[in-house]
Amino acid sequence: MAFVVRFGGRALRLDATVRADGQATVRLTEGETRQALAFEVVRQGGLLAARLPDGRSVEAFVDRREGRVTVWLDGAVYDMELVDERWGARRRGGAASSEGPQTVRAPMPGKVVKLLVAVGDRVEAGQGVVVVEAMKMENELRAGSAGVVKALPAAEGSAVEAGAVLVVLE
Amino acid sequence: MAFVVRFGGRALRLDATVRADGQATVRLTEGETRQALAFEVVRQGGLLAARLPDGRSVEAFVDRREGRVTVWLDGAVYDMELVDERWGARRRGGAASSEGPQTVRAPMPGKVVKLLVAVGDRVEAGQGVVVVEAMKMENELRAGSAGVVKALPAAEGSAVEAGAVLVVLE
Amino acid sequence: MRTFRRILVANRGEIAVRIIRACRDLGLEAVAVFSDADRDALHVRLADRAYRVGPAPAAESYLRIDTLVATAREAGCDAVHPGYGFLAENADFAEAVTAAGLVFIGPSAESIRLMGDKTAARRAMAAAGVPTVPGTEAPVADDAEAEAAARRIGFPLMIKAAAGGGGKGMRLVERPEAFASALRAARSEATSAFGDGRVYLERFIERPRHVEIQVMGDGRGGAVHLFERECSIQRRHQKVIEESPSPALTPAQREAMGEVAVRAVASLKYAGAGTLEFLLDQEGRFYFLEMNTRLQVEHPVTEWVTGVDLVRAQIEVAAGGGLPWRQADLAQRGWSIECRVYAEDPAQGFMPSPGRITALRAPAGPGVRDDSGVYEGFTVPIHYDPLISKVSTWGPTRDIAIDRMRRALREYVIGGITTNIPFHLAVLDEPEFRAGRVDTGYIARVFGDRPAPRPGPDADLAAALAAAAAALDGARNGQASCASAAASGGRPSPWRLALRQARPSA
Amino acid sequence: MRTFRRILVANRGEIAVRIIRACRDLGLEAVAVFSDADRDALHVRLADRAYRVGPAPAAESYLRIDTLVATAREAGCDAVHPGYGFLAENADFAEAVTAAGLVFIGPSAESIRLMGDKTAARRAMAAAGVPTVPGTEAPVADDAEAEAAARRIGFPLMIKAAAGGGGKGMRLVERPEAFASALRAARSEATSAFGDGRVYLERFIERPRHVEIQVMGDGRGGAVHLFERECSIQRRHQKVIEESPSPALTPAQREAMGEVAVRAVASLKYAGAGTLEFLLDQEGRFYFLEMNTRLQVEHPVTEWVTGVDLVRAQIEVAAGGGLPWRQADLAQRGWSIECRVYAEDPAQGFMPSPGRITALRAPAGPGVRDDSGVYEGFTVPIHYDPLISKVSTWGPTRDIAIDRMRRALREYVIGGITTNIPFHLAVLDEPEFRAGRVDTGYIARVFGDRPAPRPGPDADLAAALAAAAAALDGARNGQASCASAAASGGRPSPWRLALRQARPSA
Repeated sequence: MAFVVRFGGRALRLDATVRADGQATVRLTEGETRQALAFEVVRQGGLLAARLPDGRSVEAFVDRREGRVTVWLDGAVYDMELVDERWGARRRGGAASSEGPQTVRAPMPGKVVKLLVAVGDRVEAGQGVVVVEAMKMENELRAGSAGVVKALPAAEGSAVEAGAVLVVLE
Repeated sequence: MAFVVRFGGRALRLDATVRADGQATVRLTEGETRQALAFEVVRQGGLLAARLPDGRSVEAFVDRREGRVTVWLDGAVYDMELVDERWGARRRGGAASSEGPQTVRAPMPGKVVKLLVAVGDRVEAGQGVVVVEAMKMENELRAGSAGVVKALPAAEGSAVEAGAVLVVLE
Repeated sequence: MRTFRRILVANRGEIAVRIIRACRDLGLEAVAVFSDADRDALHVRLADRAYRVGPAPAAESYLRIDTLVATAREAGCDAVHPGYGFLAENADFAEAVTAAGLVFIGPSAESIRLMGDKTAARRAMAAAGVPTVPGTEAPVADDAEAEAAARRIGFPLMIKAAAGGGGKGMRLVERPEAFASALRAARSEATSAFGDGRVYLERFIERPRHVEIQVMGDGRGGAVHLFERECSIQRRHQKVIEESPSPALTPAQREAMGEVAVRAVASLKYAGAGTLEFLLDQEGRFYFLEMNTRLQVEHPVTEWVTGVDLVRAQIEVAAGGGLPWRQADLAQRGWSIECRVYAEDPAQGFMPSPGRITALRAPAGPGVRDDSGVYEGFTVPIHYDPLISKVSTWGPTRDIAIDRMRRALREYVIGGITTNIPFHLAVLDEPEFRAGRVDTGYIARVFGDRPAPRPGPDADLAAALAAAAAALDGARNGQASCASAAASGGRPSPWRLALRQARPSA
Repeated sequence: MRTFRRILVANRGEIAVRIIRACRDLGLEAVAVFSDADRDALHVRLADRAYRVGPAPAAESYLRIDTLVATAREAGCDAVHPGYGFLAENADFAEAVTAAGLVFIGPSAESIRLMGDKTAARRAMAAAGVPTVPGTEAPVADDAEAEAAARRIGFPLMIKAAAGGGGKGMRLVERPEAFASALRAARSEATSAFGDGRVYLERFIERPRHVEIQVMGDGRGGAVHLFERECSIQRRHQKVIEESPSPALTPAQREAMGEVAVRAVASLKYAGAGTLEFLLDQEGRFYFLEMNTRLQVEHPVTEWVTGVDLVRAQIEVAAGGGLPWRQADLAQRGWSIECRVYAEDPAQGFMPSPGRITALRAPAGPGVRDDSGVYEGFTVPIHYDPLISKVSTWGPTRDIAIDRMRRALREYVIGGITTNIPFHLAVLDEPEFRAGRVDTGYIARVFGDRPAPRPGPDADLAAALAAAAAALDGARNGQASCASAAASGGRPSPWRLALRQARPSA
């Protein structure tokens, strides 16, 4: 059981075994650095409880969604990109590739409150392009990559479904 | 799906169907009396939520252990004996039959605090025969049926395992 | 005084649960309503009765006055509690409920209407002696009038276009010397932007706090206040953390604000619970913003420090029982703080994050209250406010209340959706917040509009635990697919999915 | 004053969780210990560190002084909190902790030892001016001395065999005329039962209440009290429901009891939290029973009404910080009640009912606190006290506190094991309890020793729901065994088992 995660500019290869009695050994490889962590682990529903050799006792919630692993641990959240270890390529999700037309889509049903760009505008990656109201809140959606606005299929004030294309960039 | 439950001196035959959309119909037969209850039902983990045609909304927890069905409903507990509908006989568990030697056993590991009867004593059904301390509490165990005490295998003060025979009646 | 028997709760989520609990405490039956998206919601499960009121969109269910009133009648209710949001400040709803012979648990339709018109509300409050932000109510006629008004209002002040919006024709003027040229610039900009050069003037409040006073009126001119709440921790005018008392108020200020609020509410013959929102400037002067004619989301902090049950009191007042307390009965004890737990991702600009809650453990123990609207296995619907719970804590001092909140939020496990709990913890640890030096611009200034999570101290351990979780799932998967499906509660394990997807590419 | 960094919690279950929460509030690390039966217990999960201390039997784990002290040293702790039960009132443990250079969070070994000897404790308390049950401390020498003692003590009184036990040689004497013959009978019975005819005399308290005073001493002669708790709702000397204030005390009695308790504690130079238990007779006179030199199970009701965190205060006093309050700082506000939720079956003589908790939903909302030691999926071990949670509620009045408790217990879902929640609800609804007219014989008198559950109003509906549950499981079973196993969380559904067993006999 080995895979690679990326977070905070780091890439970590993880290789884990868990014995039937709950004794886990995880080898972490980061560039030239290797370390091994050994701990006792028990899974209860979505929660993972672990006891480390120094007596430390932790509870974690481990969640995997859309190419990311999220670990909740003692009030902090560790969000990692899950990378296939052999290929080093993103498996799914994550930022879109930078070729061809890009789209900004409505993440959930809502209303287009404001278009922040016009067709023909040049936008930078991360620039806000449209404000959508959903779940009683206004949310600014940003461009995933730089480009030129090709189309704005949804007018201000219009209701949109989840996944509707709001901005097309090229 | 039909079975019989007994509780509070009543015997109720239950015949239930639940459609895929959660619409349940249960026919209750008690002697000559028949009634049908229809409701919407949804199961979430161990909990059952139901909405009745009159708008009433209830949550129940349904548990079946050792020949009994226990229904927790709005702070009240309904404890029913589960009876096979065709045979009308107890399927398992319940009170022991009244033939042959009867035993009173330790329900869990503990210590025999006090024997309330001596060998040769005549006891009535429901009479306390031995006090066992377990989980920091003293518990009086009672005879399941009337009889004469034949043996007291565990002495006062002795530690006993779960299931250990404490009193033999005949 | 009437006696209610059954109350319709015309709301959903945590506030519906809150009202149902108050009904139960009073021995009253609570009737829930639900849209198709809320068929299995917690408020439906806890209510005594529940009725469907329409499809998922609020406009077709929770906002349908006709359906709600018909449901209340069909269910045999005596009264309707609107909660907050939805129809809580809709005068037509209050009227429809009353017209149907039911009691609306809230103020009169007239009070709702008056306070719903922000200009009329400010005028009414000013007439009742409540300070408002100094300014010209109407656009200024000419330069001379403008200069005179500016002297009267004082600096810094804002020049705002009467036809305005979006910051155009708006000028902040710090000193009198700069006024004349700023006025010219604003007029010219307003003319070119809107074809209307008229402007009005308003005192500019620098780094204001949001401090509000909870009031309760008997509808006959009797009123009390239940002290203040500080709600300056906001993002885009959305409150995130509230507390009571306010760290900014002196006892004299508190008394002054309370007295002003009671006087205003009494003069309006206001009935039930309401809140006067104020801006508090850095010199401690306060200015009326608006009045909310309903229960406030953040009412638990007031309940903690006063020992009062505000929902119970609303019901008692609506039943005609008069106010349950005199002003002298009310006192503040200790400190309380509330964190609103939202299904949202602060790092994505606080984008809502609805979805299925796959793991849930709520905090508990001394001084902790959790007002939640969800349970493990519930899917937070995409159609409504993403508030899933309000955690409130109490302590004898502000520091202890905050320490307990840190403990409670560290205990809170919510799996399957992203929440703002880590963001709350970052605020609680931030020195300015700890010192109580906050204003309504605090979050934007200190955290920005897309606060990234703090780097945790245990990244390697977190990664190792993720690997162990994957290994555990993989081991189960290897043994028997049936056992593995069972172990994750019948849903295919996300880890197993990842592994399956990994194989073809391997 | 020292500053602690890390505290060993030498206990398990809900009280370990409670202490861990106090440590977190103070920013201290909490170190848990666990036996093999508690490997996955909640207190282990919430602690910062956790160490195994032995096999399941308490004598080999939680009662092992050597292992616990060695663990505290190994873990780098500064102090040890014993909780209640186990070693909390063991003077040797306090000594061993101190000898190891650690702070014992509790009174001195001397105080523990003195109060652990019930006769010495009564003598010390009497010397400090605390009323005790009138009686002869030693056996009476002859008839004349007995008659004189009886006149002094007053009637009704009890004659008790000095060598006694089990009620033998014991006589209740209601009137002076009956004394001589009762004395003869008791002596003769004692002689034949124990070979020892000596008896002593004691005032008989009819229908006493159990009222106790919470105290806190600084170890240097300073002390305060935190008012009373009424704990008369007991079965076989085991408290079941507690409240504060007591419905029986007048303000004058409360003050008198508090003063007496403070005087005694101050004279003992007692350190930390302790409780003086009293019997209160029907005339309002109180008599010292014993002193518990530790935190009481029922401390949450005191915390609710005083706003004090008793565990935090214990830690602060142990760190040498002195008492956190003067007597004048302490006041009672409102009313609080606690129900101890046990894994037990009242109908089977309160027989413990350990096992796996298959469903759990804890109550929440205003005025409700849940101190639980379990979680869904946890197996309540057979080796320890079956207390699984303490629910406490607060309200401005006793009635509101009780109403909130009813609401909370109706919300509480605990599946898989039998609990005493329905019994609690029956007590809460019982008129004498509601009126506050209770004494230590209340449960035995009103409910007997095997209280059967109240017949619920919804037996037909309950049966119908059971049938629907069976049908749902059956439907899943018919479709696919894999899906069905998943639906019940990986364990074979009990319903399916029933059906499978049914088939061969069908």
